[in-house]
Order: sequence, then C-alpha cells, then structure tokens
Amino acid sequence: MTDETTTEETPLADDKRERLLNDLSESFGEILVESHLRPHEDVWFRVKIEAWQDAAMVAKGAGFEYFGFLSAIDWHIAPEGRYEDTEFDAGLVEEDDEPVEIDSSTGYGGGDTRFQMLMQLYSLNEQVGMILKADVGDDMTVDTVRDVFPGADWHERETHEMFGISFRGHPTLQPLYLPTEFEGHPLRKDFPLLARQVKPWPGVVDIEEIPEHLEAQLEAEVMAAFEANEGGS
Amino acid sequence: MTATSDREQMAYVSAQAADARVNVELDTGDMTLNIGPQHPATHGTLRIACQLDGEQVVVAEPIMGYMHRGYEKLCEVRTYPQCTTLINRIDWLGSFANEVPFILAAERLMEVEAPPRAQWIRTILFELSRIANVALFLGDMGVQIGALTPVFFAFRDRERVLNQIEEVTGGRFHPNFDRIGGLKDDIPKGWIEETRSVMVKMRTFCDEMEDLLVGNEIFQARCRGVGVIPPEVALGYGLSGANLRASGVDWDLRRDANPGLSWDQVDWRVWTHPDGDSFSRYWVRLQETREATRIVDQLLDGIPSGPIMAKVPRIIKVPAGEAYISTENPLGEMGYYIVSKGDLGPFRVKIRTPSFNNISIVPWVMRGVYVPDVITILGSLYFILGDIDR
Amino acid sequence: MPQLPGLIKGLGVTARTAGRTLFPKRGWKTLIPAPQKGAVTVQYPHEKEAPPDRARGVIALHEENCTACMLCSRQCPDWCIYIEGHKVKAPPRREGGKPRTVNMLDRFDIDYALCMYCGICVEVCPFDALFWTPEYEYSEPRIADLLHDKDRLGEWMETVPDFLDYEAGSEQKVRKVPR
Amino acid sequence: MTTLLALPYWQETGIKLGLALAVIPTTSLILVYLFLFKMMAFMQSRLGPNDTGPYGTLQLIAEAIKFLQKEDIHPEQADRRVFRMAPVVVLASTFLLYVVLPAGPDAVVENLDTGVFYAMAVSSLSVLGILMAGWASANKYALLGGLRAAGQLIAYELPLILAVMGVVIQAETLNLQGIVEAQATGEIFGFGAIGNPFILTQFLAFLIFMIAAQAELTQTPFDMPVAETELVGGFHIEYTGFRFLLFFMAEFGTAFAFAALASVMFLGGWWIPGFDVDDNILNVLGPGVMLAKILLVAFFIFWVRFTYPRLREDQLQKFAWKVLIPLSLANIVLTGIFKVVF
Repeated sequence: MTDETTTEETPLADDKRERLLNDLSESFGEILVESHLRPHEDVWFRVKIEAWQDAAMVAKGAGFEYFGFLSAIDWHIAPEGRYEDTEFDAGLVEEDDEPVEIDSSTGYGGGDTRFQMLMQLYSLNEQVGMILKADVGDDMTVDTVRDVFPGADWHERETHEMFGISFRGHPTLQPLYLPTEFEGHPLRKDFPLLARQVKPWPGVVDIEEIPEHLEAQLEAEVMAAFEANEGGS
Repeated sequence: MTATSDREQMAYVSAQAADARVNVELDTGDMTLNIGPQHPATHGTLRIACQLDGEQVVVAEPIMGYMHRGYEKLCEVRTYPQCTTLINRIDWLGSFANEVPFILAAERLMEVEAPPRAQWIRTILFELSRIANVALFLGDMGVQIGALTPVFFAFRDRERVLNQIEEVTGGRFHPNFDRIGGLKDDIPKGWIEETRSVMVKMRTFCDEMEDLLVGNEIFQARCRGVGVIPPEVALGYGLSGANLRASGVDWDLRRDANPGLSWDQVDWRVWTHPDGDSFSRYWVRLQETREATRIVDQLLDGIPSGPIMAKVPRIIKVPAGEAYISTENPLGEMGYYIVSKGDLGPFRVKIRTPSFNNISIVPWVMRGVYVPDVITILGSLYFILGDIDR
Repeated sequence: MPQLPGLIKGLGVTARTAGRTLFPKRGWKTLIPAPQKGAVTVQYPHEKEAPPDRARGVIALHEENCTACMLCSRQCPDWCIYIEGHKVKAPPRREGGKPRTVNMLDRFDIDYALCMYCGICVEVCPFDALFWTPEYEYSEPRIADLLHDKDRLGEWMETVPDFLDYEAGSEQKVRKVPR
Repeated sequence: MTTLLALPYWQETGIKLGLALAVIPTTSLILVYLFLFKMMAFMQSRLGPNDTGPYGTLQLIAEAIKFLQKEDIHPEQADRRVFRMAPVVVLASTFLLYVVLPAGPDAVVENLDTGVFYAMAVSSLSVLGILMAGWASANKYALLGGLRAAGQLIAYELPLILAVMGVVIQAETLNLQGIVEAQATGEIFGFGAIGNPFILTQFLAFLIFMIAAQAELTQTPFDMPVAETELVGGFHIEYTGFRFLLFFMAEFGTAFAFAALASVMFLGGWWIPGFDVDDNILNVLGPGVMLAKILLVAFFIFWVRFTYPRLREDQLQKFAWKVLIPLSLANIVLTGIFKVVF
C-alpha cells in the first residue's frame, strides 16, 4: 500500500477528514494507489482502474451513498485550443507581469496516464465529500458503476461520448448529447474548438505605428503648427 | 417516384397501410409517443420517448442534447472572468446562484476570501435568485396540470424580484456580478427598503399559491402519490435540492456544508416532507420560498459595512490545483470541479448540474404511470433545459 | 374554525385578483373601473418601461477618453469588439516641450449580434471610455445593422445616467460620468 | 304557435335558421371577448387584448380574419374526407342546439314538444365530430385526445340527462317553453311571488348539470381531450386556419348554448321573476333577459375554467360513475317522492 498522504499545508487540522482518510484507506486496502487531503475539502483517492467498481462499492459501504457526478479528465496539453495560440494570453498579460507557467503535474492524487476517471461521492452522515480517481489504461475501458449508483448511467454515457472511454457492462452506451453521426470526442484536448479557429482574434490587431521615415517630418509639422499658434495668441 | 400518376396509387397504399397500422395499434401493444422536443410540458427542448400501453407508460426514455452548448469545452478557452458570463447561462432562471460556486471554487484555489460585506450581499442575491427561480416553478406547476392562472401570478411577482436583482447587478437574468475576491459593485441607495417590500409581496404570492393550488382538491388528486421516489433511490441517482428533501432526506448544503456565505448568520430551517411524491416536492419548494424571503429579510438587517472586494491582482491567475465546490442552488446541488494549471483560464471544468441528475431518474419513476402523470412528474422534478444540457 | 374547501378558496383568489385589477382605486372611486391602473403589465409601444439605471442595455463610447489600448477588445469573451487605430504626433502640452505620440482611434465597432452583455469591456476600461446605458430600443431588421460604429456608440453617451449613490456602509466611491 | 308576421312556412323557417346561423359566431364572440379575453386577463392582473378597436373589442374579428387567411393544411397520412368533415359535424351539433333554445314566448326557431330530449340528443353529436377529428388526423396526440373525449363525453352524458330528469318531472313537460312556463307559474310550497326557478327546488340537479356541462364542454377541470400541456390541443392538434376556427367557434357556441339550457331549465329562461308582463313585450325583452342569465351562468363556467387545474382521465371517470350518477339518481327519486306527496 503506497499511502503517500500529502498534507503539506495544514492551516487548521481537520481531524474528521484525517480519520476518514485513514479508515477509508484501510478499507480500500490493495486497490488504493494514492490519496490526498486538503483541510475542509473533499478527500481525494486514486484507485486502480481494475478495481473501479469495487472502490465504488467500498465507498458506498462506508456511508458515501450520495452520488454527485462522474466524469473524466484529459491531462494532455492541447496541441489545439488554448495552449497553441499563446497570443491570446500574451495580449492579456501585461509586459511587466511574470509569464504564465503551465504546471505539468497531474493534479491531486497524481496520475500516470492521459485520461483519468473522476467521481464525486458524498457522505450524509459525515458531511464529507470524496473524489475518486483512476487512471484509464490504453484499452480505454472501465467497469461501469451503474449497478452501484444508478445515477451513474447518464454520466457514463456522457463520458463515453465526450472522452471515448468505454464502460464495461453498460447496456446503452449511445450518445447522450451529440447526434448519432457525430465523430470525435469533443472534450479531448486534441479536439479543436471550431468557434475559436474560424474567426481571427480581434485582439491581434495592434495600434498602427508611425512609419519611421515619416516620423521626423510629422514631428516638424506639428511643432510648426504649435509655434504658429503660440505666436498668434 | 413522385410522378403525379403515382401519387394516387401511393395515397391509396399509404391509406391501406395506415388502416392496418392503426388497427394493430388499437390493441394498444406498444405505441410510441414522443413527448417533445417541442412540447409545452418540457419548457425547452427535451424529448421523452414513451412506450405506451393505452394511456399507461411502459418505458419512458428522455432524449436530450438539443441545447447542448458545450460549456465545459468553452470554459477551457476562456479566462476566469470570462467564464462567469457563460456560467450565468446554465440555469438561466437562477443565474446569480450559478456564479457563486464557480467563484468560490476559484477563490478556494487562490486562497482569497471575499470581505464580509461582499459575502453578505452575495447571500442576499443568491436567495433572491432562488426566489425568482422557484416562484416560476410554483406557477408553472399549475399550468402543467391545467390551471391557467398561477403562472401569470408567478410571472407578475417574479418580476418584482428580478427588478431588485437588476437594480443591483444591471442584469435580469445574466447578472455577471460575482468576482473572484468579491463583487463588481455595491448596492445602490434605497435598495434595502425596496427589497423588504418585495419580500412582503412574495409572501403574499406564496399564500395565494397555497390557496390556488396546494389546498385545491383537484391539485392534490393529481399530485399526491404520483411519482413517489423513496430516499435511498433518490440518493443513488444523486437527486438534490427540494427533490431530495421531499423524499425525507434532511440535507441542505447551505446548512451542512456552507462554503463561506452568510447562511450561518441567520435563523432559518430546512423543510422536508416524508412522502416523496409530486405534491411534497411542490410543498417543499413553496416552504423554501417562504423561508428564503425570511432569510433575505434577516440578511437585509445586518449587512456589515466595509469593502466589497478583497485584494486580488488585476490579471487573475489561479494557482495550480483542484477544487470542487457545490452550493445549494434553486434546483439543487450545483458544483464546479475546477482543475487549474496556474493559468489565466481553467484547464478543465466539470460542471455538476442539479437538473442532469434530477432528470436521470425519469426512466425509473415513470414506469406504469399515466400520460398526464408524465407531465406532473416532469413538472414537479423541475428542471431547466440549460441546466441539463449545459 | 371549519376549513373552507380548497376549491372555493381558489375561486376566491382569482375573483379577488380580478376585482383588484378592475377596481384598483380606493374610497368612493372604487366603483370606477380602471384596469389600466390595476394591471401590472406595461402596454409597451404606448408606454415605456424604465429599466433601472444600472441596467445593461447598450454600451456607450466616450470617444475622447479612448486611447485605443485594445484592452476591451482582448478581454471580450465573444470577440465582438473591433478596434483599429494609428499613432499620430500631437503638440506638446507645455511650451518648449517635445511633441507627444498619441493614439488615434480609427474604428471602434461593437457587434451587438454577438455581444452577450457581460460588461467585461466596460469594467476593464482603465480610462472611463465605455459606459452602460439602460436604452434598449435598437433592434434592427437586418443583422448587419447591429454592428454599431463609434459614431453610433458615441450617440448613446447622452443617455448614460449618473452613477447611483451607495447604500450606507459602503466604502465604494461614486464615479462620475464624463459629459 | 302564433307568429308576429304571417309568412309562409318556408320563409319563416328560412329567416329563423339564418338568424340561428348568425347567432353562433356572435355568441362565441361575446363569450370569447368577455370571458376569455377580458375576465381571464383581469383575473391574472393583465389587460387582455387592448389595441384592436375600442377596448380590444375587434380583436376576435381580426383573429378570425387571420385564421381565414391561413393555408389549409392536411397531414399527409390523414383521412382527408373525415378530416374535413369533423369540424363541420361539431359545429352542426352546436347549430342544431340553437334551434330549440327559446329567447321569448314566441322567439324560438322551433318549439318542439320534446325539446329537452332533442337538445340532449343533439348535443352528444359533437362527440362524433371530435372522434372523427381525433381519428382522421393520423396523430397520436389527436387519437388519444379523441378517445379521451369519447370516454368522457359518454360518461358525462348520463348525469347530464339524469339531472335534467328532475326538472322534467317537476315541470311535467319535455317542452322547453313549457319548462319556462312551469317556472313562471310555479310556487314553492305555496309561496309564488317569484314563481319557482328550479335552481331553488332543484339545486342538486343544477349543480350536477353544471358539472356535467363543464365536462361536456371540455372546459377545465375536465379538459383532458384538449389538455394543452400534455396532448397539446388533443383532437384539434392538426387543425389550422378556418377549420380550427370552426372548432373554436363550436367550443364557445356550445358553451353559450349550454349556459342557455341551464338558464332555461333552472333560472326561468326569458321570464323575469316577479313581473307579470305581456307576451309581446316579453318577446322583445326576453332575449335581453336571457342574455343576462346566460352570461351569469357562463361567468361561473369560465371562472371555474380559469381557476382550477385539470383532473386525470381515470379520476374523472371515477367521479362521474361513483359520485355524479348515484347523486343524480337519488335526485330523481327524491323529486319523484316530493312530486307524489305534494
């Protein structure tokens, strides 16, 4: 069990969550990969992908009965979209400001693969939320948790169409939002957002400088007019 | 194929086919009735494909996506201040309430806290948008089951609340007023008194709804025992808000997991109902609206003085990290899971909307009900299309 | 007290509302029907609603204050502000000074067909050149006409209301509208 | 039957039929303007149509012109002949109802001896039209609406007729004029100053009649065949233009006719309580008195319509068979006993 509980910043000790973290880590046992705690927030757990369904069951058994949501994260830094066109940001950040640094880590609880499953559960007895994560392997398949939390049905369908992750044991993985003939997985980072591609950014335009060869001439003209004006009055 | 000579032949054949089909359908085996995408009961573009046996629903399957705008993707290419303008439009009736959890999540990551006056005003506007939102439901539920008048009352009185919101924020539906670290502006002079008188009117409106609908025997006949959701099922499907409390689960994020607004400063209670049917969902919402007017009244008395903006840089960069903050919105638990990479905009935003989970129970709850009950249940679950489709 | 049946109560509510709408006046004047006064609706083309001063109706441009700094155009989430400008030489402020380089605004367009009225541009403007006005009657039969140029945006300046005073306890300063 | 002008039979009938034909749009116009436009608006803190004509009085005419201009659309799968016939059948039922409604001692198209019987029979014709419309539209919503209408109208025909039976027993005639006479000359236990409007002695029957009429007219709380928010208009979902206008006119025309029936049978029709006036004067005053009474009854019909939610189909059937019909049977028995005893 690699329990690297990272509690770097503890302004206020949170006994309830620490106790919960320890209890749950014990119940998860072998399937737990990593966990993370930030006081007064949800508790993060990363579990093995094979045990995704078991982890949900264990969590439910531990009182996390309320199903919040299920989704995924694509940790890939996009070739399209935001990070390609740094001119967006360059225009927004002022010159003396420090440049934007992109953090390349994969979030709390860590992650080794590009796609990561994400599920939020809540315990009504303890009033504590929990976020379950799991790294999705190359086969892009996870067990369904539909049988544990019936509400996960639609969330899994959404995740399937948006990220292309399949759910083993889910009977109706039809698209939920997108038309049936839609190709691609829109929430993947390499899916271009057309609205930002087809139109040029109006912020690109900059103020037109005075051509250098005209500068001296214009300056003289302005000064001449200024002096004439002064003399007149 | 479409030659004129063929047309008569075609008409004859299709008439024959229509006869045959109708004859088959009359033994009421399985008739598919599409409720929606454009149907008054779906107030938006939700489609519910119902398999009917006579007037009884065998299977009901909601089909959505007609309004999918891809906000999660759009947020990824926007900066944090730009995101709030999108987020306004998720649940368009309770718009200010949408901004709050997003801003709170960003504040949590930046480790800033809004000054007390800002939090106080936030809470007032939050509750006002709850009243505006739920008031429309209180009337709309009437129109769903055939009463024409309540919805006009709702529009009439909601207007007063919207005016109050507009006077502060400048927007009736899209306030875009919440900022990381505080608020855009302070409240104008005289607003507190006006809001107080509006709250009195809203309580009268609640009384009228009580007389028009809740006490009405026909309304009770239509709603009692229709669409019963037991608490354990509600939890499994992730129902939230009044839908969950109507099933007897005493859980309100405002009280139990206050993410930093001023609800703990005032005296109020959480309403629950043990039945879990359509009537109790209506009843709980009616009581909550009343309670919200009480909360607003108390908050108006004690707005602390001080600044409305904490010290934040002008160009907002959120440190790397993840945060999930959810609040008790008019429709239920609305939460944002923000993944930041230390950039001007979020890396990934997962928007957990209440209506999405609330409506996912439809196939479960709509087995064996009658067609009119479909409308009652849809109405009482109370969804906003933008909140489902995002 | 015995409960009135809900059916009767309901009839009472609608009848009471009808009465209030039809006879809104007090005293002996109650007998004079005045539905125009009792109804809450505004008969729009005949009478106009007055939105609150802060209402975000349309954006006005105070051209003298604009330095073509491009901030609004860059912060706009919809990319609906188009600015073009060039630099010119201006006479010095004081005698004996050097000529200054200033920005001249050539084009300032807002495409109201795209605008989503978020107000970010007004907020980020560091020079008080953009203001909200509560005017709302500028719909057009042709979508292209919704692109307001800087003259049109300048005309809205007249309709900008003064900033409101704040409620007690506020530490905000009331800003001034340049006239 | 005495006539004011001695005209040949066919001319007289022609004029009367023409009048009745003109009365339907007029009456529906009055009802729609007064109640659907204005009263509903006031009940909802609105003004209602206000721009067309003085106080919006010409709004409905503008609407009618709009409907007439619209394209005549058939659904592709529709049974065209039936589809076209359905609104006419519904309107015909309304029209035939007007034939026996008396507006004065002589102001009646045809004074049938079996007037009540005829009115009840003719009013149920509209079910046929609604069924035809629902069937021929080739639309599932329309079909559901049509079937609901059939079930509902048949269920409510019974209490309607049974409620009328009480009146008939008390008046000892099926003739509508006779019923008015009976109320004018009747006495309540020897007190005859205001005659005997049957609403006093037959109050239960009146209530049942009004409830059943509400269902017969498919007005809220019994408007499941139309049910805008679930069946989106039910049987007339596919109708547009002037065919829809016919349905619309029939709806309000029938409402007017039922209000007229109620005022004839329970409120004394054209007769003014407490006044003994000459027949000829009553022939002139009668329509006015009738109109006032009809509007009073219609006011209640529409007041209920704008206030209540709608019942469910099965609840409605239960209500008809388990409550209304036993009650109306009891009413007949009671009326019979009183008739024999006194």
